[in-house]
Amino acid sequence: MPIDKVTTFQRIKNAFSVLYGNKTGFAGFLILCFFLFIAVFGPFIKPYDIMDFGGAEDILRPPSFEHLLGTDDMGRDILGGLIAGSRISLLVGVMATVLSMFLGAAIGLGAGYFGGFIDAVLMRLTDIFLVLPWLPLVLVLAAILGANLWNIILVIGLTSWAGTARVVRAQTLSVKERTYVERARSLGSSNLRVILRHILPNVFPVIFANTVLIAAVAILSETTLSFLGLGDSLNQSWGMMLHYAFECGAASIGAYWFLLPPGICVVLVVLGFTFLGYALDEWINPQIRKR
Amino acid sequence: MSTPLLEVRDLKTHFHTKEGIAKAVDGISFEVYEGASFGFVGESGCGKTTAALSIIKLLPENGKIEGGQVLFRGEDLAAKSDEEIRLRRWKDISIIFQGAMNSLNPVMKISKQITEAIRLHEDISIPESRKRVKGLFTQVGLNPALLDQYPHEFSGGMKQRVMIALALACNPLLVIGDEPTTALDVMVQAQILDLLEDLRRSLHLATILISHDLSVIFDACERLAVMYSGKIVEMGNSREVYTRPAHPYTRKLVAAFPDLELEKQRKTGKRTLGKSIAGDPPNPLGRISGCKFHPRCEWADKRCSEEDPVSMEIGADHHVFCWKWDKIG
Amino acid sequence: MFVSPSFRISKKLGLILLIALLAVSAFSTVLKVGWTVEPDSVSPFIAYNLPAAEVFLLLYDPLVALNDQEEPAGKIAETWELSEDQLTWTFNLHEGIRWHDGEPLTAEDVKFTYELFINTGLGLFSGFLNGIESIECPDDFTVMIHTAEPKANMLMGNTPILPKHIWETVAEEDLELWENEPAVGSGAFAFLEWRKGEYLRLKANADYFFDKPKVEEVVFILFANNDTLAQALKTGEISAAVNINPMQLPQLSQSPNLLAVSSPGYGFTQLAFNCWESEDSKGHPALLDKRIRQAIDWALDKQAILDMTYLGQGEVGTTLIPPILQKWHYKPGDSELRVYNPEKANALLDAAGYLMGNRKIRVDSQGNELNFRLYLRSSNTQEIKAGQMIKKYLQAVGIEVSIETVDDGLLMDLIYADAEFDMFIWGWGTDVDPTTILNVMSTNEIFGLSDCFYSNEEYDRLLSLQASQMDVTQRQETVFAMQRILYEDSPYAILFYDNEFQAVRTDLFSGWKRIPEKGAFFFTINANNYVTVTPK
Amino acid sequence: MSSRYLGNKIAQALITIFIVLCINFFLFRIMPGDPLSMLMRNPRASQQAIQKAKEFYGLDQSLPVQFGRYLQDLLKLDFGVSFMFKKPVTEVIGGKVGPTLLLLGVSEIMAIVLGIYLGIVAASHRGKIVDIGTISVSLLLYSLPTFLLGMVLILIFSVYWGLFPSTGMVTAAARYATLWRQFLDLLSHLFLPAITLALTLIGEYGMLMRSSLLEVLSEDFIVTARAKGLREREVIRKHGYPNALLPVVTAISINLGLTIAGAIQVETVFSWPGIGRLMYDALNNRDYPLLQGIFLLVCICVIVANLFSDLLYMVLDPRVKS
Repeated sequence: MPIDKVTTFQRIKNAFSVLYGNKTGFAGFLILCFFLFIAVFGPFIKPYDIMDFGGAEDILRPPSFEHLLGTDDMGRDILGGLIAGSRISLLVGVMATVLSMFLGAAIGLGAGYFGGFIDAVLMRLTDIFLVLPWLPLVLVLAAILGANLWNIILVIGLTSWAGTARVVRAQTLSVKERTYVERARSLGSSNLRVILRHILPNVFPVIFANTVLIAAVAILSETTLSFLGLGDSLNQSWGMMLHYAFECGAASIGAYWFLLPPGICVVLVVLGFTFLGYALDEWINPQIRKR
Repeated sequence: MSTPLLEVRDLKTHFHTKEGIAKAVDGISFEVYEGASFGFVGESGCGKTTAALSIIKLLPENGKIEGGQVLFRGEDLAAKSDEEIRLRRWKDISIIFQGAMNSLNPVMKISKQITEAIRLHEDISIPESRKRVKGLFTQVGLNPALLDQYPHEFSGGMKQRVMIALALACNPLLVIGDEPTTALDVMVQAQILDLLEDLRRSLHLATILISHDLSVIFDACERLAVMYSGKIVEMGNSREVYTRPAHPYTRKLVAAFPDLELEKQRKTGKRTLGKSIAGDPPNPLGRISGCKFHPRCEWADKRCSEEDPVSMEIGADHHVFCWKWDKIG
Repeated sequence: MFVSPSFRISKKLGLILLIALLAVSAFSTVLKVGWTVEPDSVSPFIAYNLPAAEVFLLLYDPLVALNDQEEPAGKIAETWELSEDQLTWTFNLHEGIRWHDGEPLTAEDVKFTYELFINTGLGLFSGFLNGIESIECPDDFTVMIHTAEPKANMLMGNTPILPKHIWETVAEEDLELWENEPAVGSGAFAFLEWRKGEYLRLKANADYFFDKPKVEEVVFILFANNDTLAQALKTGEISAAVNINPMQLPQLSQSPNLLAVSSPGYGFTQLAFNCWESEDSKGHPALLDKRIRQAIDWALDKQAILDMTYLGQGEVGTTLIPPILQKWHYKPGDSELRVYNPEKANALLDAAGYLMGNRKIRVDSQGNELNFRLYLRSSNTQEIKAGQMIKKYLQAVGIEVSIETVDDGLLMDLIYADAEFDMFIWGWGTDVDPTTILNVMSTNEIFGLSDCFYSNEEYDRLLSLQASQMDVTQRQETVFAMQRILYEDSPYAILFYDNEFQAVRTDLFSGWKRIPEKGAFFFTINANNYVTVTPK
Repeated sequence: MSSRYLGNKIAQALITIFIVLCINFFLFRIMPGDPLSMLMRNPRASQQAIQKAKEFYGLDQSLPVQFGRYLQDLLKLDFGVSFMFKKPVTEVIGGKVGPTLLLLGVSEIMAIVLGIYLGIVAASHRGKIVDIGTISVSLLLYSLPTFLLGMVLILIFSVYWGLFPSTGMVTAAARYATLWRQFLDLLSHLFLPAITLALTLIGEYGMLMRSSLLEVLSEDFIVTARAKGLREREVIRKHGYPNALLPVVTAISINLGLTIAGAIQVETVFSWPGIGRLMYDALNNRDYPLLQGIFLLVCICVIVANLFSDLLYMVLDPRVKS
């Protein structure tokens, strides 16, 4: 999913750039700011304790004045759960993205800069990761590592870097040929120094633009994993809320207030990242769009 | 001179973009005579291609002819419906695009691309149309055996010859060459220009060539128009304009080719890069009053920035649009 | 303008509706039962789960079955008598019973089956046959069973009688890999088809010797979750459902065509502690102190946990045998009973030498903290909920709990292979006879069935005593005493006896009966509902 | 020249498959828990029985030996015996391939036809309300987790309106008066899962076709075609589509990996008896041989699909041959 989706992203983005200009980017920015604000100040807005179970009479209450979005299957306030869940979902999204970006950038830079055998091996690896069906791989990895938050981050990060690596490699190849890089190399700067001082700053915009798009994918991935029961049951992300909603049969008993809010949050955040990603892309590096 | 085949009067073509209206062609007039060659020259973005495409209304969706007439053998093409124009395209007026790039459909055989045009306008059978294509191939110096190749199997020069063959497919009266030699190397460029010239003479074609390269136009066209920001700034006989450039812009263009010995260039195969002209070409959306060139013109005065210059005849078939042409040393 | 598109849409909807209607109009002489867990096998030597036991009740017959009142009633054995010394049982078999493949059922089959179970010790049923010394068949329809001691549960086991002519072809050491498909039995239903992960089809045994089923087929359909299960019941795609989600019970009860019941189940859910007193134990040593275990029991508000996990449908747990087994369930007296009381828990923990430390976690004199690993099965939402609540309650008394969710298989490994746990939650199902469940706690079962590695000599002694007590009152005393020991030692904190949630369609079938009176329709002590239920 | 291209692609695919084989084997060996405990439910199983089972499943050998045997068996198309079903893996998988192919096939076809159609409509109304609507819906579908879409559809079509069954592929163990009824039954069960999967794909294919067509329509040869005097419709049909479809064709084959992710979710939500659900069950039961078999099958399918798309590209695009 991450890999294929990135190209799809690119296409959707192109379409959007034609239509909406930077208004969508701004909208995405606002959406993300909203959720970021909630994630950071959540405890102040609405204190929430995942352990704060209600009594039997509190289970799955429809929305009311007391509980604006109703209660879940353990009598907890859903609005509070959403707010607390924003922290987990965003954390997973951001951390997995950072890991993915780090891997993708390192492999892309390495392959592009050193070329030859290293390039061949790294790109072969990248191709394999591009080809491997994503969800089966993630399911297996998550099962091996065990379901907790950090493992989920690890798994998503480990499986979503290939697209970035390719883009970064291509960019590195073009930057490498520039005269000042040539000069720095001929002056005997160490490889690491050349990469960090001369190449990375030029490749960075590409990495950065990709980052935001991967974040959307990471959040979708976390949601899917959680839903399939490979999530961290003790850290209630939106995906876990959906999982529990599914498990308790919220759909068939008509408890829409348990099912829809976390779903809508996921959709909004993914949209937010997509919008922002496209706008950043346009702003940082217009020629990426032409790719 | 004979009667004009094409007479364009005060043509205005505007592009409607989300940033505003771009007056790509802002009231130009010129004539092209039967069997004669005419050239447009100017920096990219000056509107020369738009001017040419406006003739057969081949404009992008947001482009529209806002005014003026395009009289082709006395008929006003600008006033005709899209459908009427469509039937006239290629049959009367065809275009040679920059064939070396992407003007041929990459997944269609060459023969198909040409017969498609022929059979669109003439009621002839496939074998007959193929026969015609073979003839055209010979005419443009291509081996007819290559008929069923795909475009990517051709070199740039060959593709350009294909484009010419395609342009001639329906025996048009007027052929427009939009940068037909750009992106080709100089040797091939010369061959193509020679081919065009030969064909023009033998088939009694009228041609309009468009190029940003002054040397190409001077060399290949009897008459020319220099365009700047949607307007013609100088027009006339090529030799006349070359020897006595009047508009400051033309002067700079000419001066940018200090070594304008075209023959020598051809022989050596070397291209002398012209000096670039100081300043940026104007923003097509900008609303410059008066002479469009005045912000870049060292001789401009108050009048230049307020009043549109009018056409001034300064020689036999030599017009200039400049208030100060005679003040410049 | 608005009329035509909406008209078109409604026409389309109509068509779709028609398709849907046509689709669900299946033959109602097929009894379709939805479940969410399927048998682990149809071989009685491999299967250990409850759905398998249910299927065995349909496929096979025991010598003696239980009637709706939990009393032994003849099945393969028409009559039986016990010798004066209470050591020899003589069963007189029905004549003319045939296996599903047409072969006659004889005393040799019974002897063969019992001996195979006894010799291999495999499966759910072999435990019931403990104490049998020898079996003889004086004629084709008489079986004599000799026991060393009187055998109290001789008639209670529902042990399926298997066809010798089939099973004798399987080498004993291959039994654990031999899947017994298609299973050949003598029961009211014969094996038809099993698509694992989808459904298990049984067809009525037309030559059945006893009451013939009124339906043509019974099909057990596996549902991936409770949700779709309930929906299928509502649409009539299935006629009965077991393992319903308690959340859906109120809604299902409202439907006029449905009869939904919440009835006491034959089982319990427990919080188990690692009680293994061995060098090799990887459990937390503090849990070897029964005061700590009791303190944990005091600290839990089980009613709240039951409310949250099963909407209060069930009963708060105390002892090992569920109250539905009225004869055997021991109800702790008021003086013994531990009801949610954090102060008592705190006092006990203090007494055990664990005082409240800086981090609000209790520590002993060496500074060892009271923190326990709690394993939960990721597949069981109810247990995860319970685990989270337990964490909260224990936190309140200064015990830290770190929860890990694992899949069923991993938990089995952690428990049975390595004793690598402090606490975990799961549950047991029980038989009508108490022996099996009591046996789980015996010292013999360490590295057998015992999941908490509990050992108590007195308990072990009473276990073998009760097995031979033919007098119900005496046996009851012993069984009570055993439960008292367990309650005192609390190797398990039994959380609750959760109810069975089942629902059936009354518009498609009639003749549903609850077994026993307040019990459920299926997964009861016998298979009578499958036989008596009549299509409308 | 083209055979070299082909050879190169096939070699790459083979290398990838080999690496997948290695990953496949070793990854599953480091999964936690002992597969035997799932295999032998009997906690009192004798040492002999355990030994016997180990031998039967080849678990008694060292890893390299197991790997060697694994490769050898694969060549004989022997994927081992499923722990869960205790049947050959090929047989187990074989029984589930049909439903998945049906689901994937129907939804892919729906998605391709509708997606491409939508893409064309959007592209030809560029910037208009139809276009904006298409893009917005596509983006929304993209942002919606597949399983959530499935649940919402169940909520609407099964729970509230009761129009379609929400589970299984057929009414379980139903008997039908006519073949036609059986077909209708299948159809009504197929409807929701196929729509769910198709919806997630339609947006992507639509966007793909739209941007591809727009890109092609901005190419010079389209201007040439117009200049020749072709009608706008003909321009798009004769010169637009053949070129615009190229990247779409590739993307659809490469997309298979993604579609499989969708299928796992859809099959879980709708209890569709296919490979996706089987994989999920196998995972929960730590059925290594089965998991390996499925994983390998899926990987090979994706790799072959990629190879196929390369070949198809070769056929469709004359430029690739040289």
